[in-house]
Amino acid sequence: MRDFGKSLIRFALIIALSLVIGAIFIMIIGENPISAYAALVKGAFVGKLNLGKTLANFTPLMLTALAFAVGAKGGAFNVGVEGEVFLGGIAAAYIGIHWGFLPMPIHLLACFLGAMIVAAMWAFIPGALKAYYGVNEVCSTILLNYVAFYITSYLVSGPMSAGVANAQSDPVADQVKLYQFMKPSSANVGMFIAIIVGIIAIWILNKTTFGYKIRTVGLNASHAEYVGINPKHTFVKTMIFSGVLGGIAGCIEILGVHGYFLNNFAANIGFNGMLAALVVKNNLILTPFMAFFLGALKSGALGLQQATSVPKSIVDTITAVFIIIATMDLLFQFKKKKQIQQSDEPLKPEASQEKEA
Amino acid sequence: MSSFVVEMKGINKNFGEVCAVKNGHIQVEKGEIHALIGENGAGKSTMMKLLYGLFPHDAGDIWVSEKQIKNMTPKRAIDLGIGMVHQEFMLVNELTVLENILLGFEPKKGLTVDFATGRAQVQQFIDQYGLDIQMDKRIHQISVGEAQRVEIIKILSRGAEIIILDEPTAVLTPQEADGLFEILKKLKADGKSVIFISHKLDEVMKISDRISVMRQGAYIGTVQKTETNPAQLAQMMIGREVFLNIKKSEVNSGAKVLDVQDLWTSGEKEISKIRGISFEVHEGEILGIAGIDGNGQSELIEAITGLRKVEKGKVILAGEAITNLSVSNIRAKGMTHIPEDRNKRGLNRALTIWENIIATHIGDQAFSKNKVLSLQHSIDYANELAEQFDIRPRDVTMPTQSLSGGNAQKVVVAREVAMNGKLLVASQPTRGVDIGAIESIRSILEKVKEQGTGVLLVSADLEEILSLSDRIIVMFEGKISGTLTASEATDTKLGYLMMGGKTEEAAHA
Amino acid sequence: GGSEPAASTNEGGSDAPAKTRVAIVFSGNLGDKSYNDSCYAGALKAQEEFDIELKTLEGTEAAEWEANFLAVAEEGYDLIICSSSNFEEYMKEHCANYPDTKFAVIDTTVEGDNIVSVSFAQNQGSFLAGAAAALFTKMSDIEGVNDENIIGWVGGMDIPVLHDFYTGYEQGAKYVDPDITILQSFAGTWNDPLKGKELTLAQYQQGADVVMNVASGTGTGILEAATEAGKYAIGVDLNQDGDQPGHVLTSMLKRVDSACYLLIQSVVEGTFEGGSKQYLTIADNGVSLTDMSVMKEALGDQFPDEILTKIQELQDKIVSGEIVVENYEGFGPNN
Amino acid sequence: MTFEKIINLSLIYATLRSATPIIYASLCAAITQQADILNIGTEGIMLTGAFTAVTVSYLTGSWLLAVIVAMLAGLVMASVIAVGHLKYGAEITAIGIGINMFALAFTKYMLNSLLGKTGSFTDPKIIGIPKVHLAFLDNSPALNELFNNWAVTEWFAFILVGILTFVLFKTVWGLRLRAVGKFPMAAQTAGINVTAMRYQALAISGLVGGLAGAHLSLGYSKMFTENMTNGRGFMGVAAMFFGGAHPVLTAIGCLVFGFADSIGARLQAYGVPSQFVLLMPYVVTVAVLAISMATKQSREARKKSALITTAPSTLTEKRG
Ligand SMILES: Nc1ncnc2c1ncn2[C@@H]1O[C@H](COP(=O)(O)OP(=O)(O)OP(=O)(O)O)[C@@H](O)[C@H]1O
Ligand SMILES: Nc1ncnc2c1ncn2[C@@H]1O[C@H](COP(=O)(O)OP(=O)(O)OP(=O)(O)O)[C@@H](O)[C@H]1O
Ligand SMILES: [Mg+2]
Ligand SMILES: [Mg+2]
Repeated sequence: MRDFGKSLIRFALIIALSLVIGAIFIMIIGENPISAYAALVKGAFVGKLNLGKTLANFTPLMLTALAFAVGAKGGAFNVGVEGEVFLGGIAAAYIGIHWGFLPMPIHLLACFLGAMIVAAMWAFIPGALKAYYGVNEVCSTILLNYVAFYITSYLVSGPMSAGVANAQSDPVADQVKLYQFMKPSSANVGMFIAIIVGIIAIWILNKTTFGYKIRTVGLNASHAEYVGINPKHTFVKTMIFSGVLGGIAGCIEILGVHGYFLNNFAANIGFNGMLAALVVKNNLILTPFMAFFLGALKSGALGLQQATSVPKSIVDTITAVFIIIATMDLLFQFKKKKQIQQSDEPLKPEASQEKEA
Repeated sequence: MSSFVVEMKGINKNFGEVCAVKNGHIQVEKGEIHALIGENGAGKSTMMKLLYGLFPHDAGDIWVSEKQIKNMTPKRAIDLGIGMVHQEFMLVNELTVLENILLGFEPKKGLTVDFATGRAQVQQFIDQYGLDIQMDKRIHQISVGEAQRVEIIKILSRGAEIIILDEPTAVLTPQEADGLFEILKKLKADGKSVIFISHKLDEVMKISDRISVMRQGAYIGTVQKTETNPAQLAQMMIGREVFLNIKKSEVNSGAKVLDVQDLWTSGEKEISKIRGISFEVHEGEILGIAGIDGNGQSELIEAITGLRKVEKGKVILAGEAITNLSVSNIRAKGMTHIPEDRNKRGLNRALTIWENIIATHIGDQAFSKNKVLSLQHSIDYANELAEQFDIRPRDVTMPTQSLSGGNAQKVVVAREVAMNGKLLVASQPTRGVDIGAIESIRSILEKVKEQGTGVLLVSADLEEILSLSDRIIVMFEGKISGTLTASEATDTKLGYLMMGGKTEEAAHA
Repeated sequence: GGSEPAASTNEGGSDAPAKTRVAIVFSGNLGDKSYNDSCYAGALKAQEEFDIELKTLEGTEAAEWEANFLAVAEEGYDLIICSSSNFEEYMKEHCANYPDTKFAVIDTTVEGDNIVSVSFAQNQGSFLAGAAAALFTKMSDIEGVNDENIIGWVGGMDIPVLHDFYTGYEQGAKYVDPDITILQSFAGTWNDPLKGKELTLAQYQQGADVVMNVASGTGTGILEAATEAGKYAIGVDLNQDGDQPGHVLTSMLKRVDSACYLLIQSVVEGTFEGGSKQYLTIADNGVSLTDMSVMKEALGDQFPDEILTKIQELQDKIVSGEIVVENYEGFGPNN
Repeated sequence: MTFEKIINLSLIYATLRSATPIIYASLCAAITQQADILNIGTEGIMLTGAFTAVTVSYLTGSWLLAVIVAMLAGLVMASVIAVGHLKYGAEITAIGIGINMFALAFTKYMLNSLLGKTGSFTDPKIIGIPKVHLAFLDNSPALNELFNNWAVTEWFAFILVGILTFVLFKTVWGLRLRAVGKFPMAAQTAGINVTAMRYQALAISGLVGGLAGAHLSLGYSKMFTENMTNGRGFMGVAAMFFGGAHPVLTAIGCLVFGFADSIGARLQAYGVPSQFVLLMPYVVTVAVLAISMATKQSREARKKSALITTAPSTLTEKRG
């Protein structure tokens, strides 16, 4: 509990520091930082539209962040969540458009399953390449993201094109569209699905034998092998698990937000999710909160752009400064510093350098 | 003021909550071999790391050559003539032996490393002390004994006058250990001071001049070698009497439990490839495998336990062929295994004691219903084992990385022994653990055997092999160089076979 | 419909007649030196003349487009100009909820009482560009022009509207020379000039000497490639003739700027006609080629004046209906 | 479609040309990787360098000064990563992504406020990195086509591969850096200041990243565009992993990609669906990597096999 309070204070200080730096930028361009920040907060939380935007941003980010974090627990640095979102999305769109003959609940389920399966198959590729040939997954997933993007891009400007001015698919059947509960924002019931999926994912990781295997392999693969857990299989399964989460994110975006597959819709969803997970060092419990924070920051930034004449580039700069400062764990680590000073009292007060033991 | 080359007074060191050293002392005279002994986790390594400046100490004074040193760093320590061979070798696997030796003190030719000069310098020390090493091999290609020699040359070439050796003999054969002692004597003769950490009391008695004892982070006392005996030392270390030489029970061997037939398997090095090995282990028997590290023992064990692909031949466990089955399958058929490296294989250091204990049970109904872990049952079970095997501290929710070596090893032993398998493969079961733990682990193995389980024991410690095994096979360059019964085996015979000699000749040795 | 007092959406209290408030939402960033900039230029011109309040919102991702669009809709602007077809779906979904706001969309058609849709016959403009390229590639006495009849075309993303451009370009080129070879590439992105440059250089390598740019931000690189390789390019949307002087043969103007200006004017003057759609053709001056004056200056005497006359001739034929320029599926006056 | 229009000499130069920016980026990532630091911030460092180079070149008319200042700008960005990661415990990839976001937004802001432009900036006053004209090649059409008129930085990319290989594997600093990357504790016990080495690696990485950006905006082109790196920094990171952080292998990875990319640029003109052509270089690179890893694996397996004796003499001799 005390720790929680400490980290809250730390977080508040980080925000304060970021705000000060941001304020300097804003004052340089001759705007009033107070009203700018008011616009930022308003843009993130005030009113149905703004709050809805934040929630709509949060939904896919939480899933992609968990997708990355789950991979990381199993020892995978999976940059490929973005590709999984794209392919999950296109699968959901295809089923949503063409399988309208199914009754509604089954049709909806089919969309989700299709997205999960396709995304899982996609994540299987780098997983298997790493497990069986030692191909570095950072390398393969960075490259495969482009492939996923071009595949979907081809589909929606070719075979699946709606024939309108944009590269996009036909709309999915109305029955599978997810109800948007904060109109006009696109926050939709997918958020609750995402939260449930997130809870299940965290539960799987912490409470099941599968999760145990993932964590064991991620922490020490040769130990895993020795106790009879096949690290290669588990690594591949971890990637598949990660892919499933990415696929669900894509499915929710398609069914809940857009209603059709829009070319390049997931640009940065995967990356920002990865960021959310990394900032909290893949802590599964903190990851959703970080995703929410990033989601709010994003809609707040839009609000700032909309309500003031602060240019978007400044808004984005401030956002980036926020993130950079938020990554720095040891900033404002008063507790630790004090302890060192105390214990070093009789001797030198030089900062500790006990890094690795 | 002090007249010692090294004096540490009132040293305290905490790692977070863990108190590693409290009120630690040591005083080393010039030109002596000073042994530092204590149980696992007594704080010996920590004391020495503080002396070497690897991390700052919380309280106390350090004097080196009559100068008080504050802000010690490794660089500073080296400049002061301190050299340390760490318990875990500080050698970079991917670099060559020569590169490792020169690292940090490279002779330069312009910007580049002057390897020629470096090589010549190193050769000087090789010649002076008769340390045989191959400078162009990479670390992962050389044996542990050789790696140790590399470490010693490394610190000598940096001009060390005060030499710290942290458990140098844990990984050596008796012959290699004797070689090391010769070197230490030469160093002493050259006026260098040596701090020598060991768990082996006979070694300590053999080599040291004075002995300091630590227990649970605290300094207990210093004695002259000539005024003490192993029993007293053990008492100082542990606080009670110990009995290392357990009585070997009668061989009561039954059916074949392991049958290895003409086994061939790959090797990390040319001499560790297994090329056609056959032997049997019976119920209620301990079969010891002796041999110099790196002659294929690790590969053989991996092949038997499913961790390495068998290229030719058969492994039969209690009548069932287990050749190239998956590890989980082999374990399901009754194989249990204490691996040689507890940190790499045996434990998941970041996980808790209970999570490590159930690692081999997660498929069992009792531990996971429908693939959901049963937390309460797992913890209960772990607590039970902790009690039974005396794992200290008795808190199974502690991460294993905060356990001392001996207790960490007990976690592995407990998990494997409690499986009640048909065969227990025990590889270096007491490496680097203190005598208290050695005592208990050896008696556990003895008990396992009495229950009728077959035990395959691999150890570089000949004393261990001799005191536990009913039969002994000796490995040399991936083959069996000889098989002996317990009654006919002696140190010298084994030593001879370990160097590749034939059995008949060994008989005459 | 008459002019609705803009004040109705403002907070009351002020006596002075409120300014007309106009918002433009972009799918992309300003500074593309083409489509978006053109739109913005028209708005600026209107701002100068009519004393309006102007707000522009940029966004690079779909989520931002929708959010920006909704934000200005909620804010109650008098006129919201959606700069591209990317806003089509959001307009279909939301415009009806803001009956007091006037919407306009460019490059696509959206039905609605408060919406004006403006599209361009880019195929007609491209027809002329294709014809110009086909004529120019024959002028092998001009430096950098070889004797092969090959021309090129580099697009941004492979999306339908670009195929409408290409259809016209191909038809125009083949009208001049049925045997001509046309190289077509897509960069797959709107904002990677270096990729555009590489693709263009590849086309030059393969014998093209004039390459048309339809690639927004990516196009900067296409034009740069022309200078670097000593070859020629054709600009798009805005007059890009001066960007790489002497290497941009002409530009196909798509008068988004005047469309934008006219839309604002219609609201200020109360002539905004909700529900209407406009298809601006060559005849309306919605699309055209530049007068090639920059090129003429650069080439001096070498400049082939016959190109200008030929282009004029073709333009007249299109206006008169003698030449019917085809559309890509889904485009044209009836879409 | 004529074969010689696709595969010809110009393809080789096109390959080198489109690979060069990625080679620089991958070297930027490789240096830190040798110290076991994954520099995802390559993209941002590079973008900052690109912007700085164009600005300085435009303002001063000196390409050399521009390149130097760009490298310093890269250094500044890398320093932020270094301090954040090494002093304040930031997750290295997280702060790297943060730097990328910052660079993207901040260069856009500076473009606007400093140069008064939006989107992109081209100007005749920007002095590009000069091209090297080797007069003696003029008479040989093939060599002329291949080697003439490379930008200085295109030549230098290959020189830099050599320099870094030398630095990493021959110099004192390189030896220490690799030790730090592989086993920091061992380096520390050898008296090496591990943290200082990591700072240095990031600093040099920043300089190289800045140079990468300068090449992009002054060598490969003569302009600055928002987000002009467009993923090239990430490709560099991928290539670094491709080559296991060895400069030469890493550069080979870039060339594989560049080659497939250049072939694609030529194929597309003949009506192959653009997306397939555009995704080809990525697939080819993954495939090449997978195949080379698989061969390496089987080679190593063979080396370890007991059934195949690689050095029969040592065994039999000793036994005899
Ligand atoms: N090396 C192998 N080659 C082929 N199949 C294998 C191999 N190892 C295991 N399998 C089989 O693959 C399946 C999955 O392997 P895994 O070891 O993960 O089993 P599991 O314990 O059932 O895993 P989970 O709990 O995730 O279902 C099992 O049916 C197992 O028998
Ligand atoms: N870096 C560290 N972080 C946390 N605890 C540590 C660290 N290093 C040592 N300890 C703890 O400090 C205590 C003393 O450890 P130390 O390594 O000095 O023991 P030791 O006497 O060398 O034991 P052994 O004989 O097993 O090597 C142990 O409880 C150990 O777990
Ligand atoms: Mg120790
Ligand atoms: Mg021609």
